[in-house]
Amino acid sequence: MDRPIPIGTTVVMERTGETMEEMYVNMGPQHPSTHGVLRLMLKLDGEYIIDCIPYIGYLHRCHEKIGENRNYTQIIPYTDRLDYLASMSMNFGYVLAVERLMGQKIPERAEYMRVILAELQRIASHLIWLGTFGLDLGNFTIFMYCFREREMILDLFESVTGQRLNYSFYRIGGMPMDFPETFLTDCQVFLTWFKPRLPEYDAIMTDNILFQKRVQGVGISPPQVAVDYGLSGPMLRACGIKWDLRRNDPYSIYDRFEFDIPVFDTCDVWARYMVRRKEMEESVKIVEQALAQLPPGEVMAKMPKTIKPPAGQIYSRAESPRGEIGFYIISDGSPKPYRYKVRSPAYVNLSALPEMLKGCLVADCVAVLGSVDIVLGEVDR
Amino acid sequence: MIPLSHYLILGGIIFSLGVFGALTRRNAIAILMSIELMLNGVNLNFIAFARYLPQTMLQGQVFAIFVITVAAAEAVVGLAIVLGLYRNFKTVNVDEINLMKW
Amino acid sequence: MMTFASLVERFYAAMAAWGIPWIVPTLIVMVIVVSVVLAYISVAAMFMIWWERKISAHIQVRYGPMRVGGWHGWAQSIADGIKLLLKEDLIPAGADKVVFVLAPMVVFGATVAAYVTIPWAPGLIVRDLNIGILYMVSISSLVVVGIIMAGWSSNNKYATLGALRSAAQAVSYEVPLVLSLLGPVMIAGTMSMGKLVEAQSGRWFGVLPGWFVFPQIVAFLIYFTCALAECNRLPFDIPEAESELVAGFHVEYSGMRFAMFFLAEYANMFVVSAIATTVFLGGWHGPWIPLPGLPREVAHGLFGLVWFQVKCYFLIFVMMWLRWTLARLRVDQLMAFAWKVLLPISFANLIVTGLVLVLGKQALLYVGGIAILLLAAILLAARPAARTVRVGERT
Amino acid sequence: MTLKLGIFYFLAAFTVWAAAVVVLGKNIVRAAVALIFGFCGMAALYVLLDAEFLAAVQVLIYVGGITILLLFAIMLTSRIGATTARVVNDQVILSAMAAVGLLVGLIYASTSGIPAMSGPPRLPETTPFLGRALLTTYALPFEAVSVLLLAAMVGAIILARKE
Repeated sequence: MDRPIPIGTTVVMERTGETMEEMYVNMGPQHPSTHGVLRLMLKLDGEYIIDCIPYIGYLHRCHEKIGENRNYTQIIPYTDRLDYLASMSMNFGYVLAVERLMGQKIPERAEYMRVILAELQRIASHLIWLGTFGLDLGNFTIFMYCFREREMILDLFESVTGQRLNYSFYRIGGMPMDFPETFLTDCQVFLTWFKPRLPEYDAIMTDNILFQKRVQGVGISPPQVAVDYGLSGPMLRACGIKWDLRRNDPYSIYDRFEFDIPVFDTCDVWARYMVRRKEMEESVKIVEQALAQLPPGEVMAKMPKTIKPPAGQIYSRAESPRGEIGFYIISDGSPKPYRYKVRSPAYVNLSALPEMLKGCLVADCVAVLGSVDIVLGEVDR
Repeated sequence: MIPLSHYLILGGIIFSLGVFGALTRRNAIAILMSIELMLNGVNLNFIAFARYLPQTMLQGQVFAIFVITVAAAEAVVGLAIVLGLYRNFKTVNVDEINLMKW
Repeated sequence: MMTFASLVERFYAAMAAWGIPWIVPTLIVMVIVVSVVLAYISVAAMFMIWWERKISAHIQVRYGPMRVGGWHGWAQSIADGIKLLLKEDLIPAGADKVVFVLAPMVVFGATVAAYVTIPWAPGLIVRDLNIGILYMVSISSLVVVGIIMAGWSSNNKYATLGALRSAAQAVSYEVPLVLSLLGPVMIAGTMSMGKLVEAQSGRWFGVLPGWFVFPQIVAFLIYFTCALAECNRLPFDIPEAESELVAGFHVEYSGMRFAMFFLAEYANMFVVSAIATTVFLGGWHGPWIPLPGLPREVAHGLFGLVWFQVKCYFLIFVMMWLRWTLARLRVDQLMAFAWKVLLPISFANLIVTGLVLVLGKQALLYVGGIAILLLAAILLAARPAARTVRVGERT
Repeated sequence: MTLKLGIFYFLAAFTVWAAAVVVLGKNIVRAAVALIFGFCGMAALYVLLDAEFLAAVQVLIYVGGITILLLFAIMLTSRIGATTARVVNDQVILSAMAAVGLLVGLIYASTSGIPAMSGPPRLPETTPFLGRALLTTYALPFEAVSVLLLAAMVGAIILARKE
C-alpha cells in the first residue's frame, strides 16, 4: 500500500510521489484515549496519520525542584505521585538510590517485603494497563475484569500500608513496619485466585481474532529505533532485546529468584501486549518464591534521625512496570539533595510515539498510544 | 384522476432544471447532481407512460430500471473522475480545469 | 381470518355508512397507528437500554443500575430520558443549523417508517406491501443519510471523520445485506413480509420447523453481520468509536436531539432483528395452544405476537452480548471484510440457491447450504493468519 | 380536486423546490441534501403511479447509494461550511435561455401531442412482471447493462486508485 511520507512541509506519497491534502486533528488534552492530559496533534491524510506531535506539560508540577527543597525522607511521598499507578516501584527506585548513595545495608526481611510489594504492584499496574488497552480497542469487559483483580491487590496494599494508591511505604533503610499477620495467607489466596484468571484474559483478548487483527503489525518500532530513543521496559523487550534491570543490573535481591524475561521480536503492539501479559505470570512466580523464602527478623535498619548522605553523586536505576526508573542525586552532605533528577520511563517511551505512528490509521493511534502505557504524572513530573 | 400531462410537465420541469444546472454549475459534483436530476425527470416520464399506456406492458418501468442502473454507473465513474481531478488540480471547479483549452 | 387490514376496512365501511368523508377515518387510522408505533418504540427502546446496561453489567461481573425505581433499577432509562428532555438544547455556533436540526429527525423518521411492514402476528401488520422486504431495506438505508448530515453539519473534525466512516461502511455493507436477503426471497417467491412468514409454516423433513435459517444458514450469518454494521454496533461501531472519535457523528449533539439518535439506534436494532426474524426465523411461528374461552385465531395471534417478540429480543440479546465481548475493527479491515469475504460468499449462496430451486429438489438446499458454509469456513481458515511482522518490515 | 390530485400537487411542488435548491443553491452540501429530498419526492410520485418496486429501488439506489457517494465526494473535496461566492459560470444567461426554451418545448409537447389518458384503475402487482420481462424480452439489454456496470466498476477502481 502506498503511504504518505512527510517531506519538509509537504506530504508526498511514498511510491507515486503525489502530494496530498492534509487535515489537522487535535487529540486531547480532553480525549478518552489519551490516558490523562496528553495532547496529540495529528496530521492526517484521510484517516492516515502523516505526523504526530505530542504536547506535554499539562501536569507539570516542578517535581525535581521541589525535591531540592525537601529533605531526603520528605521526597518519598512526592515520588508516589510520579507514577501513581505504580507508587511502590517509584518508592523502591528512590530509596534504593539514597541507600546506594549512603552505602546503607537493609535487613533481609525488608528486602523481601520490598520485592513482594513491588511485584504485586507490577501486576496491578499491568492489570490497569490491560484494562484500559482493552477499552481503547473497544473491549469494555476486560476493563472490569482487570479492575476486579486490581482491587484485590489494592486491598492487600491497604492491609499493609493503610493506603490504596499513594503508599509512601518504603523508607530509607528498610520498611516502617512489618506485614500484618493475615497478609501472608491473604496474599496466597490472591495468587491462587489470580493464576486461573490469566487464561480468562487470554480467552477474551489474546485468542480473539479481532483483537489480534487490531494489534498485529501496528505501531512498529524497529530495535534500532528503540535503542536510539532509549526505550526501556516492555517497550524494549517487545523489540526482541532482552533487557531487564532485574537481571541485567540486579538490585535488591532479584538475583535470588527464578523467573524468565519475556521477549518478543515482532516490535508491534502485539509484542508489547504479550510481553506485559507474560510478565504478570513471571511476577506471580517471584511473589510466590519470595513468600516462601521470607525470613523472620527486623524490617528497619538503624538509621540516623536526619539522613545526610555523604557528598557525592549517584545514578541509580530500577525496573518499574514501565521501564527504567532512574534517580540521579547529587548530595553536598546536607539533609537536602543539591540536585535531584528523575529519568522516567514513560516520558522516554512516549518520545518514540511519532516514529511509531507514521502511516498508521487514527484507530491505530489509539492502540499504539495504549501500548506505550504512559502515565502522565510521570511524563510531566 | 391526475392527467398524464401533469406528470409529463413535472418531468419536463425537473429535466430543464437539470439542464440549467449542468450547463451553469461550476462545481463538478454539482454538475453530476444536475445530471442525476435530468435522469430522474426522464424516469418520471417513463413510469408515467407505463402507468397510462397499459398496452405497452410496463416497458416504461423496465427502461426506468435501466436508467437507474446506468445512473449508478455514471455516478460512480463520474465521482472517480472528480476525485482524480481534485487530486491533480486541488479544485473541483470545472472552469479552472482548463489544461486542454487554449 | 381477522386481520388488521380487514379491521381497518370494516372501520372505513362503518364511517362511510355514517356519511363521514373518507379522509376522516384515514386520518384517524394514521394517527392511531403512528402513535402506537411511536409508543412501542419509546417503551421498547427504553427497556432495551436498561437491558443493555444490565446485560453488560452481568457480563462484566457487576450489577448495573440498581437504585432508580426500586427493583434492579428498572426506571433508570426513564430517569435518563427525563434528564435528556430537560437538558439545554445546544447548537454549535459554527454548525449548519438547518441540516443540524434536520439530521436527528431524518434518522428517527427513517427508523420509524420501517415499522410499517413489520409483521407482528398473523394479520397484524400495518401495511403488507408486496415489496415489503425491499421497502424495509431501502428505508433503513436512509438512516445513513441522517448520520452524514449530522456529521457534516456539526462542523467538527471528529464528527466529519465519523460521517465519512459511516458513509463508507453503509455503502459497503448494504450490498451483502441485500444479497443475503435474496436467498429466502427466492425460496418463498415473494417479497411481502406476511407471505414470507407464511412460507415458513411447514416443516423441513417433518422435524425441523420450516424456517429459512436452516437452508440459508450462510445468508443468515451474513445478514446478521451486516445488520450489526447497519446499526453501528460493535464490532462495527467505528462511526462513533468513542475511544477514537470520541462519539463520532453525534459528538456535538445534546439533550433531546441526542436522545433521538439514541432512541433511533435501539429502534433500528429492533428493525434489523425483526427483518431477521421474519425472513430467517419463521416470524410469528411457534408452538401454541388454544386458550380456553378464546377463539382459535385470537389465541394463535396472541402466541404469534409473543413468539415474534421472543425471537426479536433474543437476536437483540445476541447483539448486546457481542458488543460486550468483542473488540472494534479498524476501518480498512471493516471494508476489506465486506468486499472480500461477505460479498463473494453471499454471491455463492445466491447462485447455489438459484441452482437448487431450478433443479427443484428441496433437500438439496441443505446440501448447498452446508457446502457453502464449508467453503466459507475453508476460505476463512485458508486466509493467511494475521500476519506477524518481522523486525524492520513496515506494512 | 380529488385528494390524489392534491397529493400530486404537493409532491410536485416539493420535488421542484428540491430540484431548484440543487441547481441554484450556494452551499453544495445543502444542495446534496435537497437532492435526497428530491429523490424521495420522486419515489413518492412513483408510488402514486403504482410503481412500488421502482419507488423502493429509487430510494435504495439513489438515496442509499448515489447520494451517499456524492456526499462522500463532497466531504473529501470541500471544506466544512465553505460556500463559494459564485456557483454559476459565465454562460448563465445563455443556459437559462436554453433551459427555458427546452421547457417551453416540452410543455407544448406534453399538453398538445398526447391525448388525455386515464389508464386502468389499478395495475396488478408489477414486480413479478418486471422480473419476467427483464429475463425474457429484455434479456439482452439486461446483460448489456450488467456489462456496463462491470466496466464502470473496473473503471472507477482504476480511476480512484492512488498508484
